[in-house]
Amino acid sequence: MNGFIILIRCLKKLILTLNNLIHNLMATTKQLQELTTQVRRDIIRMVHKVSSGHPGGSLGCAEYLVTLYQDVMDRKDGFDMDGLGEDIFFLSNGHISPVFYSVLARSGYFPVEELSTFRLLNSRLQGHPTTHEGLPGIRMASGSLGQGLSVAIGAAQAKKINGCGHTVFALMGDGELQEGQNWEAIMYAAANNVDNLIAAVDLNGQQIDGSTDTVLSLGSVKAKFEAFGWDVIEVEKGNDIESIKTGLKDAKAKAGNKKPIVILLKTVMGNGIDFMMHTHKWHGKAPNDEQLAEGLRQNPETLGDY
Amino acid sequence: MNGFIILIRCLKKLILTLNNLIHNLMATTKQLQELTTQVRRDIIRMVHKVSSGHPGGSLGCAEYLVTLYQDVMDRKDGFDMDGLGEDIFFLSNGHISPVFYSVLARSGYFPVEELSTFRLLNSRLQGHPTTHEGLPGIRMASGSLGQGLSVAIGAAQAKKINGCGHTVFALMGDGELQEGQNWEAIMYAAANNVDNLIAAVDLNGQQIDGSTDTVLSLGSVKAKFEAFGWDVIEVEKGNDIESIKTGLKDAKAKAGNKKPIVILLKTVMGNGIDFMMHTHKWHGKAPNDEQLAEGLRQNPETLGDY
Amino acid sequence: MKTYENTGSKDTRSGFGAGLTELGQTNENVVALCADLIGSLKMDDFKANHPERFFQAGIAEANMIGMAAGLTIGGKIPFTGTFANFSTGRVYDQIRQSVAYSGKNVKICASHAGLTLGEDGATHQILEDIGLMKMLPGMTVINTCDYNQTKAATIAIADYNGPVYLRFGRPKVPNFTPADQKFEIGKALNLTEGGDVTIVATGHLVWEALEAAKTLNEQGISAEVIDIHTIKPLDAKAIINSVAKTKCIVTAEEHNHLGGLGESVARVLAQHSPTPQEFVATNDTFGESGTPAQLMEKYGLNANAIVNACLKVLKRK
Amino acid sequence: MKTYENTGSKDTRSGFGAGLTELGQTNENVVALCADLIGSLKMDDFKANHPERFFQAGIAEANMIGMAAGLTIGGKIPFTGTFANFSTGRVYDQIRQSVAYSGKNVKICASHAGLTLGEDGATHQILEDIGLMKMLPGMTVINTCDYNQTKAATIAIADYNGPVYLRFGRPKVPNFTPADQKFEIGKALNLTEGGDVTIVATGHLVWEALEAAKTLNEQGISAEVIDIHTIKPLDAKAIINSVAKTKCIVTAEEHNHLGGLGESVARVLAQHSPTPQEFVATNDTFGESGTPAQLMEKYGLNANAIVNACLKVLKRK
Ligand SMILES: Cc1ncc(C[n+]2csc(CCOP(=O)(O)OP(=O)(O)O)c2C)c(N)n1
Ligand SMILES: Cc1ncc(C[n+]2csc(CCOP(=O)(O)OP(=O)(O)O)c2C)c(N)n1
Ligand SMILES: [Mg+2]
Ligand SMILES: [Mg+2]
Repeated sequence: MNGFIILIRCLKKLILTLNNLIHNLMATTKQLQELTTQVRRDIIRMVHKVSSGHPGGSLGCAEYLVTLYQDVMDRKDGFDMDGLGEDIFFLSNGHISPVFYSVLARSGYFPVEELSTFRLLNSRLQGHPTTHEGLPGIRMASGSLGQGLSVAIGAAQAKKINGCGHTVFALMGDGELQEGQNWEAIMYAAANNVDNLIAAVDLNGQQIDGSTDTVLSLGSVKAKFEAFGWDVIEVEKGNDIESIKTGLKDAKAKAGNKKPIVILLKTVMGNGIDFMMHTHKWHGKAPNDEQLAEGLRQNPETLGDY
Repeated sequence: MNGFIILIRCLKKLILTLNNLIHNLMATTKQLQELTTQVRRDIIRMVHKVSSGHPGGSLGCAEYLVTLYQDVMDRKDGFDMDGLGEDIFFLSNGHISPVFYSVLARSGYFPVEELSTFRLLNSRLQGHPTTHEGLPGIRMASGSLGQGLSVAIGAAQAKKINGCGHTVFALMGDGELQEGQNWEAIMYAAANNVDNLIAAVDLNGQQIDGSTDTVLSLGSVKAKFEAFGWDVIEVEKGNDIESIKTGLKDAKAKAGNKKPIVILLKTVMGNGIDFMMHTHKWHGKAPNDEQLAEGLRQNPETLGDY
Repeated sequence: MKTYENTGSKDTRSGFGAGLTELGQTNENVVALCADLIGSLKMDDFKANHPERFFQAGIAEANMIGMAAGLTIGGKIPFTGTFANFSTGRVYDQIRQSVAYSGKNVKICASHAGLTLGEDGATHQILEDIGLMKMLPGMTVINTCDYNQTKAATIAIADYNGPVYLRFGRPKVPNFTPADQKFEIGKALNLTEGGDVTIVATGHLVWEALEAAKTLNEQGISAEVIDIHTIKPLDAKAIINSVAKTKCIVTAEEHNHLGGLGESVARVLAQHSPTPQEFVATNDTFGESGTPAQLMEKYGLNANAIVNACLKVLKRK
Repeated sequence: MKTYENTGSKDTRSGFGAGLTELGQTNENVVALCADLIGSLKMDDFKANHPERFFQAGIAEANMIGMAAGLTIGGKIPFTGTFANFSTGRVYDQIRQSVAYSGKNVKICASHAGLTLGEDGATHQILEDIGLMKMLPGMTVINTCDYNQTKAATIAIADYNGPVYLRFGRPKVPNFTPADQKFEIGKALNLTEGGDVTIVATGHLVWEALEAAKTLNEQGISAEVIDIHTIKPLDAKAIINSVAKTKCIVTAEEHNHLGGLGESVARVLAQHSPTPQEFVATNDTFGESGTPAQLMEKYGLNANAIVNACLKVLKRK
């Protein structure tokens, strides 16, 4: 029994090392695409199992998070809370935890099998991401919307004081931009030249009660960020890895120029599973058995299910 | 003794009626100017007496509130909370209560002598305006910044449901725009065509710790409101009654066109008392005896001190 | 011992929805606001029937509370709807100034309160909202126990003039109070008479208290179960009268033991008749993901926990 | 009876300022944030000495709390400063998620707490902040009584790893605790020994409790005054030990009687040794404008009120 546990531990370590290896090699678009397909499988399998959770936004952000973690962020091995000497990421729209967990696991932060504990009692994979259960990869709790950008700004300023030249990334939802705290943060970052921060907005045009236009129109998000003094980068194809790469490259090039940077990522909610696409209805609904099977059919296993 | 009280009551009634008369006649700019001078006296006498309160912003907004109450707003006699069938006003930056109280008293809402109770125990004239003590003219408490615009929007929507064609006015500070709740309200009003609302921002460029530029730069307030879908009217001379009249006329003309309207009122903090002007230092400081005397000297009695 | 029958489990939030639908027809001054959670709050019907009286605030709870306060100016009776966390902690200062201190007739209606919202986890599981709202002068705080009571309370608060916090939940729980009840704000309901121990329960824990009373009864212990749907104003008399008889008390709430019903009861008794008390409540901890039943079990918030608390407090008489 | 000397009245917020100034020199990880109230919070010195470690958040308290949480990531120890109302009620959900639940090492420092901020009136006079903060799991809640204690507490909390709420005030009050004290979080201080009645006081009311004890002493009543600067974690043992002797207790706080120190004490005693208790606190009401002394008198928060409460509770033994 004990030997078995040790074996499993060794295997987990091996997986971690392999995953780190993957991340350390410059990833090809094809590799990223394969990982994305696997991440999609992870997402729908996770939410299906517990019949709860948020597949829509998760699927829409899969390419972005995969590209960020596997191709763009300069990350250390292992995990510490301070994240000095590396790029760090904050997820403000915590409900898309499935994609976050999948990408973290597949980037080596914790064993991929742990994805099967999502939203179960005593799991480290809470409904919304948290530091409370000590899951590596998570630096703040989110779930109550609107708080992540402020935290990211604080972390970015800590990096400056610490003389750490790395970048802080943050992701928010578009509906989430209705929260006033974001605009406090947006105003602050511009007034204080927080230029080691690259925020992104998941501009999928959907929230819980319908499209953002029908719920509470955001108008031009670009015009708003520009009026607030930010550098805006638009990624029209937010589910296309090449476009994301270009957008993130642009963003990194603009960093350090006294202005905070935001990427407006036009994504499709539910991307990659045809019947989930383009509708708010899959914001927070889990697929049933048939829907899961169909979703998996549309996204064949690439790197191995957990 | 009893007769004396009755006499005072009658005199108070008379003053109320006279004040209403003043308000009902179309006020000339000269009259408004005279009232403003008297309001300035009221403001500094009030804060001087209790050595507390906020003269700076109050003085800067004197012309605007005088013009609003005496020349622009269509007000009923008396006061009821609902304000149906009349224009109503909300003060969001409640710390400028001195100017609000003075203008309300001099517009007939309560006896002018009551100004002498400002900030004293058991007074209806609390440090920040409140409905809690039943002071006529006040429809909501303010003091904690950032809440007034939301309330004004709610009241504007009630007017619409009630088929009341009148207008809701609101005033906020510029520093106050740093509060995120304002941007929630600003986004909401545009998305929902709240076009029976005329908000104004006291753009004095000052807040407590310094100029808005040094504390937390607002950038272009005009660009921000426009990006949020509002009609913006700029009043460059926010302490000039003719300019204010023109601005408010413009604003009224634009009402009903599906867009919320904001007047950006460029004022001078501490206006009308030379040593108080252009500095945040008088945001919340009361004048001492000599400063009071000098302030009064610069603003001779026009309508009679309380 | 008087017993109660579950006439079919339902979620209390649906009781709210049903009450609101009825109010839509009977009281034209009632307006409703929601912050991007219409389905979760069961406000769909009201919205469909009265679009002109429905306001979608988007994900902007502070603005929603302010607008609700403003809508009272003009005679409206606004009902705001969002999750309990975003109805209270998110907007405490807005409620404080624009609603409570301004004395506005706003009904803050909060679903998904407590642990039983389940899988979403701690960020959504507020266990402090009763305490938050009870500390506000002038606020009425209600936590209903089943579908029927929630519906009745929803209708009753529209007739009461003043700020109200109405707390209800997500999971299906036994529905056992009368469908035709009239809800009296501030009036505790004695569900069972008993002489050995008083159980004062609120919300989802009322049914658990009844279950506990059954178990205790089998052990020869007679428990007096009080449904204290209104935490503020608290029916102190009902509590004092009961403990005059039983000499010990257990409070039960889906809430932190700090700041909630339990402490209100402890205060009243410390001032009138100090009495041994045990607290069935969470033990100053955040919640977590899990099914409602798992969480109630793990955090000690079910009939079993109430039975144990009663046995403990009985020994302390 | 042991007596205490006022070595010169000072405001507790200046004790905070002095502590922060010292921390600026001794602990390079300490950073400070303020929401447009530098002068009121006495943060000028820190700002002047360490501009690179000072963050002016403007009038945006929610963002300030979030930034403070973020600054801990990278090893900083952020001290946020604004009025007590805007430090708690305004930002409850932000503190809850980004600080308390995330376990971040943020020190929320709040001035102008309670009625004694005076003329600004009720919108600024929070009487619920102790309750708000004590309900958050993992939060330490401290309310200091004078300048020296506030300074010592400010320095002590920098060495403690975890979220802290530090509450202090605006008016000048007697300074009577030792200048060279070491502040121990969670440790109640027995200021006087007494056998007749226990007075547990916090913040500005500690001095009033000492004055009350003198008056009682003249009447032949010996009061045990406990300075309970830490409301959470509460030193339950100190309280239980004292009432074991005195058999009755008065709690005194500049706070609503709902949700604050008084209820925490009532809970502890109801669970351990039910004891007659009287509450010196505001009576579920908003404050108003006035001088600090006028308000303490009108709302029953001074030595006189404590004496009366003691006389009352003594009769209830
Ligand atoms: C403060 C707060 N209010 C409300 C919610 C409930 N909620 C969770 S997700 C969501 C919609 C978010 O919309 P968006 O940011 O566009 O995310 P998407 O639906 O596109 O994934 C809402 C209202 C919340 N989690 N936090
Ligand atoms: C929510 C909140 N935060 C902080 C304060 C303290 N405060 C009162 S006035 C003020 C400055 C307001 O600036 P501005 O709106 O420009 O008004 P002005 O100084 O120009 O009168 C601040 C920070 C407050 N009253 N409310
Ligand atoms: Mg979206
Ligand atoms: Mg200003």
